[in-house]
Amino acid sequence: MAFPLLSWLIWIPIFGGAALLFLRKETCVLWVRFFSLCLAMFSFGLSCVLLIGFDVTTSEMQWAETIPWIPSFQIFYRLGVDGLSLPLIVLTCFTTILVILASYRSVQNNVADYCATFLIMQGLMCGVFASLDAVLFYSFWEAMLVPMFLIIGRWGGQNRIYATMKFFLYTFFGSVLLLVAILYLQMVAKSTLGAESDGLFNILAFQNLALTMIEQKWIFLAFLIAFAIKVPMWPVHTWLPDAHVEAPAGGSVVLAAILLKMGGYGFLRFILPITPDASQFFASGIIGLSLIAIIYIALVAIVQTDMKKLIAYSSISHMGIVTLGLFTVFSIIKNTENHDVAVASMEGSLVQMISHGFISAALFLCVGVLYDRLHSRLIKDYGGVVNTMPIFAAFFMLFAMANVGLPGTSGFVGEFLVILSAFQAKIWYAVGAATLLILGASYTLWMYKRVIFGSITQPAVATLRDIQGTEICVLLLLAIAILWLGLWPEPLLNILQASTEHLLNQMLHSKL
Amino acid sequence: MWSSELFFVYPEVVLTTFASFILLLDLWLSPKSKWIIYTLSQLALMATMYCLIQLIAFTPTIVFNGAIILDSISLSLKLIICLFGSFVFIYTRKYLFDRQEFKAEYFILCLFSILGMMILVSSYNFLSLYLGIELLALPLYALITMLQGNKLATEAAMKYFIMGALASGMLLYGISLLYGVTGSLSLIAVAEHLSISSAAPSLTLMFGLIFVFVSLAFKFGAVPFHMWLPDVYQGSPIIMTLFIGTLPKLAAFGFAIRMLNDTFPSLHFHWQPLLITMGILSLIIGNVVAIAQSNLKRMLAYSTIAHMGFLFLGLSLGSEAGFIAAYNYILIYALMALGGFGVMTLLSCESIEAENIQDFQGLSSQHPWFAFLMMLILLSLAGIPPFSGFYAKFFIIKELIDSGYLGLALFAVLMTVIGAYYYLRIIRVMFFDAPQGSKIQTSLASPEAIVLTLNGFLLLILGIFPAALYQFCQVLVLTAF
Amino acid sequence: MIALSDYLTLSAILFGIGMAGIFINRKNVIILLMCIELILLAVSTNFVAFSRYLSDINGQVFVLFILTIAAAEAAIGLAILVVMFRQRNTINVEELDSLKG
Amino acid sequence: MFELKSSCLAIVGLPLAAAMLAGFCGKVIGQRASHLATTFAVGLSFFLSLIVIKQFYTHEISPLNFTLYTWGQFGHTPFTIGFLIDQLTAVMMLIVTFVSWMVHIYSIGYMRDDPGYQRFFCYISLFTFGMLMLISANNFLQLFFGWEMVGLMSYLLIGFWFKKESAIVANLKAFIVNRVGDFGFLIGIAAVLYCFGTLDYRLVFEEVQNISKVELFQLPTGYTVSAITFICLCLFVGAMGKSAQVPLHVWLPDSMEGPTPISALIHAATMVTAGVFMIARLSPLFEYSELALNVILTIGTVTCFLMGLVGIVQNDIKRIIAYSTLSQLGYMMIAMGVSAYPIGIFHLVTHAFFKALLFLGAGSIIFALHHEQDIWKMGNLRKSLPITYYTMLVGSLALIGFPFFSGFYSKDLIIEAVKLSQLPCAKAAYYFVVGGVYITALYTFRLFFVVFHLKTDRDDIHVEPNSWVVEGPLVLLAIPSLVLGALFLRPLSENYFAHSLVIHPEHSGFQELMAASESPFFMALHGFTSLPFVLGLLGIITAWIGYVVRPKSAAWVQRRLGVIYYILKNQLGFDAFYRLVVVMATRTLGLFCWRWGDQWLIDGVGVNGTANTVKRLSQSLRKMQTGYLYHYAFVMIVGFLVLIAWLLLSVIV
Repeated sequence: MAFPLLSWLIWIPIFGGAALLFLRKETCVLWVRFFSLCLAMFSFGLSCVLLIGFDVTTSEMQWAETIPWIPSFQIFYRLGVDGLSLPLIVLTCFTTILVILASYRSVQNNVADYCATFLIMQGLMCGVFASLDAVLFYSFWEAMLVPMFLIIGRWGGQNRIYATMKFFLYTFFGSVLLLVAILYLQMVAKSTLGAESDGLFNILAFQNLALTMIEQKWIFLAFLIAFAIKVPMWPVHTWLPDAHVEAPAGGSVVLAAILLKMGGYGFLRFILPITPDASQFFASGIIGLSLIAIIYIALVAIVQTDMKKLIAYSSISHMGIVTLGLFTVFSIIKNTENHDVAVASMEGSLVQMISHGFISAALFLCVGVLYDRLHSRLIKDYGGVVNTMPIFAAFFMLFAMANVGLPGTSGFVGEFLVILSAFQAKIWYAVGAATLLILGASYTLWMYKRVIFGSITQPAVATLRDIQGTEICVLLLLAIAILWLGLWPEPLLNILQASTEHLLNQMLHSKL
Repeated sequence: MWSSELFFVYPEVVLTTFASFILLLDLWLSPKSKWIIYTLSQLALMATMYCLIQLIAFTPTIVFNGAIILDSISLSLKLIICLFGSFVFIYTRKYLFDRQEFKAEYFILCLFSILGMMILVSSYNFLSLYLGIELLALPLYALITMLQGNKLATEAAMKYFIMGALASGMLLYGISLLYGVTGSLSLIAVAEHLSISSAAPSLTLMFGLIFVFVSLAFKFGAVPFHMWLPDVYQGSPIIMTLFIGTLPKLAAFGFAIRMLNDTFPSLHFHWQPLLITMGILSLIIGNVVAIAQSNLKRMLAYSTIAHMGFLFLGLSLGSEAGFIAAYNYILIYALMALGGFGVMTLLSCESIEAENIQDFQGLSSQHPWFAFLMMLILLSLAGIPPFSGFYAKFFIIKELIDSGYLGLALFAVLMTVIGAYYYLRIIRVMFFDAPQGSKIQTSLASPEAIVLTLNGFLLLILGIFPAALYQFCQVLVLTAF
Repeated sequence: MIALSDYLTLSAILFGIGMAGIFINRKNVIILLMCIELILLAVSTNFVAFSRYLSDINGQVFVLFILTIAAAEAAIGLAILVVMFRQRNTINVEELDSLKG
Repeated sequence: MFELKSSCLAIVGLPLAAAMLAGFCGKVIGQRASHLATTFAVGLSFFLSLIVIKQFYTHEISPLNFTLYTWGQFGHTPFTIGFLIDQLTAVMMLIVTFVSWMVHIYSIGYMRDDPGYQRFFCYISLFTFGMLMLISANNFLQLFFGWEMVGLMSYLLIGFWFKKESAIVANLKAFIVNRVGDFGFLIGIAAVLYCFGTLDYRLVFEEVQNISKVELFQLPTGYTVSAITFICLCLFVGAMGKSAQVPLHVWLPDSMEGPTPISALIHAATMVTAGVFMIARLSPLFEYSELALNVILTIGTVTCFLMGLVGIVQNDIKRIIAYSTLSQLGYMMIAMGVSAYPIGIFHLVTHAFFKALLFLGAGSIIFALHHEQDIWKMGNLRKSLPITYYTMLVGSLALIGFPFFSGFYSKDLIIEAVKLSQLPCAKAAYYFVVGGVYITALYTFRLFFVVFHLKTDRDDIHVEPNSWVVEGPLVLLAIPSLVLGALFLRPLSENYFAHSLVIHPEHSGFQELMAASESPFFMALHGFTSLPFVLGLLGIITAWIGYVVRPKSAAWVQRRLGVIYYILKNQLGFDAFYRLVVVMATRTLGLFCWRWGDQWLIDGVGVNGTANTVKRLSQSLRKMQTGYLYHYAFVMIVGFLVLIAWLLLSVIV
């Protein structure tokens, strides 16, 4: 068997994080930070190895590992990556580095716990993206709630209890339906493949399972609730603003950058290939919800007075593009029979996911930088920050523009691809999605104006010190990522290509 | 000598001897050497376990004219009861030693209760079954009252006693009816009678069945026979809650297997809806009412009810797979309850009984390790992977779905969501709230802390490798049936 | 000749009275103990009657055990009662409601 | 050996490199190095563009279309970053680099004491880069890239003085209004991709004939929209945003809050003409949509006329010039509408110079008067700022289209082209266009007279002399404003743009015009007899009388036409409409969605409602646990009875 790289990616951070829990003395804070940074960097290095060794020409699972886990039920510890999960894994590892770096300034108490929780969460999230067994997937999926729950609850703001409870229960509610759906699929698999088949909980085997329309519809709905909550789609999005507002900066970063992507990933891995006919049946509904998310949520974002809430709503709005891109595919095929466009649409969604990971992370870190200094997230408490923090303002501007979807930043790529292909489905889809161009600019830049521009009106702002050291480092890393992805997304698109095409074939292959 | 049938109840004999010896010894021991009582009690359990292990090779055997059965289920349950009993003793040691007057009766009566459990799980006729149940219960009534002697404990004991007596009265009435219909007290005879008569079971038999099931449900604390449970859990001293919350459930599981699998398998069609109904009601009442509790013991009592509801859903399938899942479930549940009450026991000391949720405020900053263990346990109780509590639930839900009870499975998982709320509330209190009140001194190097750590991590390890326990249960159930 | 059904009816009535007594009585704990004894007696009647009817000795053996355990139970019950009385100066069932909710 | 590809890359890349240098290392290398680097880079770009255009003119090189790298792929369709260098691009490059260069030089003096000196140079260099990207794109993606890039730089530069509340309001407004345009533009690009399957200009232009008859969709009324019309209209919405056509013009006057060099560079000479350039560049598409051309013509006419009117009543020197820019952009759009692309580009070119000149002149006045912008607080500056006076005069005359000045040639050709156009709207448009000449003259010379000639009683105007870096560019810009028209006419008549601009034979009526206007001299002479000249002269005279001879008469007219004055003063109510209706509606809707949709319905009723229901249920269920033994026993017995009843029922049934 080949080197178990994926297992390393999952377990090294988890064990490392667990080990950190024992370094609780206040005196070893520096060591803790250093050690956790090393761990995060090492994981990122591993993910880069994954990236380099990745064969972009095939949609097969790579770096696959299979070990029996619960043999009585044919449940396996089964890992593998393809073009859909690889970028997300890299993103996860990248984000953890940022979070650890960003905590250098912002987190001063319980540092060991903080870093450990994030590292453990990193491992679990990699597990979500790498697992190919449904039970394994579910285990990682759920387990990941716990560290996030603790992060929001322990290091969060005023109303953190409500927020973290809401977050946990909301998502937990969705995931139990996922569990039932998985078990139902397993039952179907058992009757078609036989009880001894090793594919009873294999996600890839689920994808080839014949299902009747009625089954597909119910499974679709169960999956949909689970993943829609995570994405989050309108109208099950209300946990996100609360969670974001209360979470510490690092928590918000991971939440926005990766957790939400797990929802999108669920769509790719479960809903679309497993229930293609139901997806087609419900596609217009999902598109409707996506468009509502884009427009309605953007409108809501405009009137926010809390920076984090605003960015949180903006996240929801941008994730609307992701779901839109995934579900316009059916319409595109029906309309044009052009597979290229459909592939582009899905790639657009995926790029949007990755790019949103960078951008929202960056924006939340920016708010975190401000919050560390003034301990306020309210827009009205700032104003004229550029006078005291010019470097920060420059970074913030870049990220704000990326959020607006300016060409040359990563935010543009996904939106561009999705809108272009949505047009081929129905003009109104594209028109609806493109309103984000206007509304997104409105809320982002209006916030930017009120926070950064202007003369100093609050005395506290005059005392601000500009970012330095680790903060610059973190924001610089993100800036590079955002610009690179915006100026030259082709390598990413190349990685996605084969797997997306494969997914498209699965989606278009009726199971009836 | 080994050819004697007595050999097969050798563990019980050893345990009885030890218990009686300790009872006598206690009279002569000075208060300073009370540790001997503890050591001897542990030794008694060790010896019993040793003897039990010796018997593994002899399963299955039916002795004493069919009164006692020694199969893989009963043997394994006995072993686990003794093992968990030993855990319980370890957890309670400090609690008892710290008090002014050391109550040796705790160990003695607990040993007798364990004896009752052992008899219960290996009983193969109604007489031994009844004796086991009574032997299990009677010492507990006494213990609850005498340990602390406060008003609540007495009230709890009284309620437990009256309800327990009522339940055993109903069991007896049921047994008498079954005896009247079948002419035998042997479980196997009843089963044979039922399988032979092709016609619909007689009314009397049905009455008998219901009476027996009521007492079974009572032992588990399933709705609507759960009323005693919250009061008893809350009113009892924590070390008694620890004991009542864990071991009798295992014994009750043995009781359930005897009834469902050995006695009434042919009436599955009739008793299945009963179990499902009770399971559903338990899930609702347990989960929903737990939300409103401010006393942790009471909350865990309701949580117990909810868990029993889950267990009943597993048992209701009546299939081997269902029993395997249920067995797995009860083992993990007992382990979780042991850990949960164990943490509470360890945090309780001379003056403070850590039982209100407020008492746990800010535990993470005072006792991070205990808070962490408690979190593991609570997450496991809530059924979050990768803790074993999840896989226990998972197997039951899987069996439900495989048997076509999709709606039931859906209902069960949705109830889990409600359940998650109150477990999380404890985690929240421990981790997110600022500490209040005095700091409790507990050393991490003490044996009880080490065992508790083992207990907590076992939940995690069994979650990461759920196959081990499942296969263990599978082997046991399959060889027994 | 008294038929089996008569015995069973008697025991059913006794059992019913016992049960009813437990939840109708709202005053005295001692009455509860008595009701429990009544239930056990009803069961014993049943067993003896069946035993006689079936010509099987097991039923009567069972009754002996029941009697023994009933004695033990009564002892424990009364002991708890005594403790309760000492603590509360009452044995009123209605006042036994500190644990609830 | 002249290598077009590498020189093109150099032209585009130099400003970027310089901007990077000034942006990242500005603090390190200091002010002097920053402005030297950027000015030198842009200057070099200018000279390279000069070589390019010369070689095009002498036919030494042919147009070049090459791909730099593949940006990404759309399915299997590659999206590339690539350059198309042809005559049109060369001309645009020349203007952009030249004006930019002038502005760079000018800014060295103008921005002298500004704390954001390096930042400023970084921005304008970066802007130059973006503009060059825009004009040299060979596909829609890169066009959009440049389009947004210049939008961003415009945003940053308008808000350059970020402490000024009005500036940061203006830049936000500019960006968002531009985004409305971009919205249409993006949809247009999507439509292009849908219809043509590619974003490459060359492939699109090759395909356009096959697509011209395709119907995209049917409106509910039964009217079908042809694909080409849809594309063109959407793209034109983009152009309306960037080139500030009514009703998306509102940002341009406000953008004058930025530093004056910016107003000259971005909001007069280059960026705002991007929309015009885009239409010209995409002329092969627009030529196939009669409807789109009519719309362009109409919008252009409306902008041209109305904005000129508004310009008459403004008092801020820069705002007057801004409205004049709007009006002139209207002229360019009109030219596009009547398919007179070469003429439109011609006007673009001449306008770039004289308008940049006017702005820089205004800047020099403002600078000299310590950032005073109200024309009524100026007056009689003729003596104190002689160079500014004369260069402004050149600019003003060019603007009103006085014969021999550059503006004359381009504007006169536009008016003639409208006259010759066969479009249904052209007849009406003609009157407005001609009328516009009078208005142009009126507001231009109102400004001119008030600033330079109006006698003031005040002595407190302290005028600070300007340095050579400020005045040098004025002179350098005045020269082309004077002569460029005449110079440009020749290549125009020789069909210099034949390769780049496509004109449908049906729309090519004006081409004879160009052929006829071979001699600039005679054309100018002829111009003295034309109606526009008369009207222009009339405008000057009106201004002379109203503001110099009898200053009170203007006030009198203002009183008599109170309502009209009020409307004009308030920019025809566009701002008020957007502020009160659009913005308020959006915010109200947002608040409604948030308070009622999210907080009340989803969270309140849905999420917390469920949680509260469970809690209430919990409270009521817990009351069942009364604590009374007899209730416990009762429940147990009832439970037992229910089970019995159920079982009996099941047995019986």
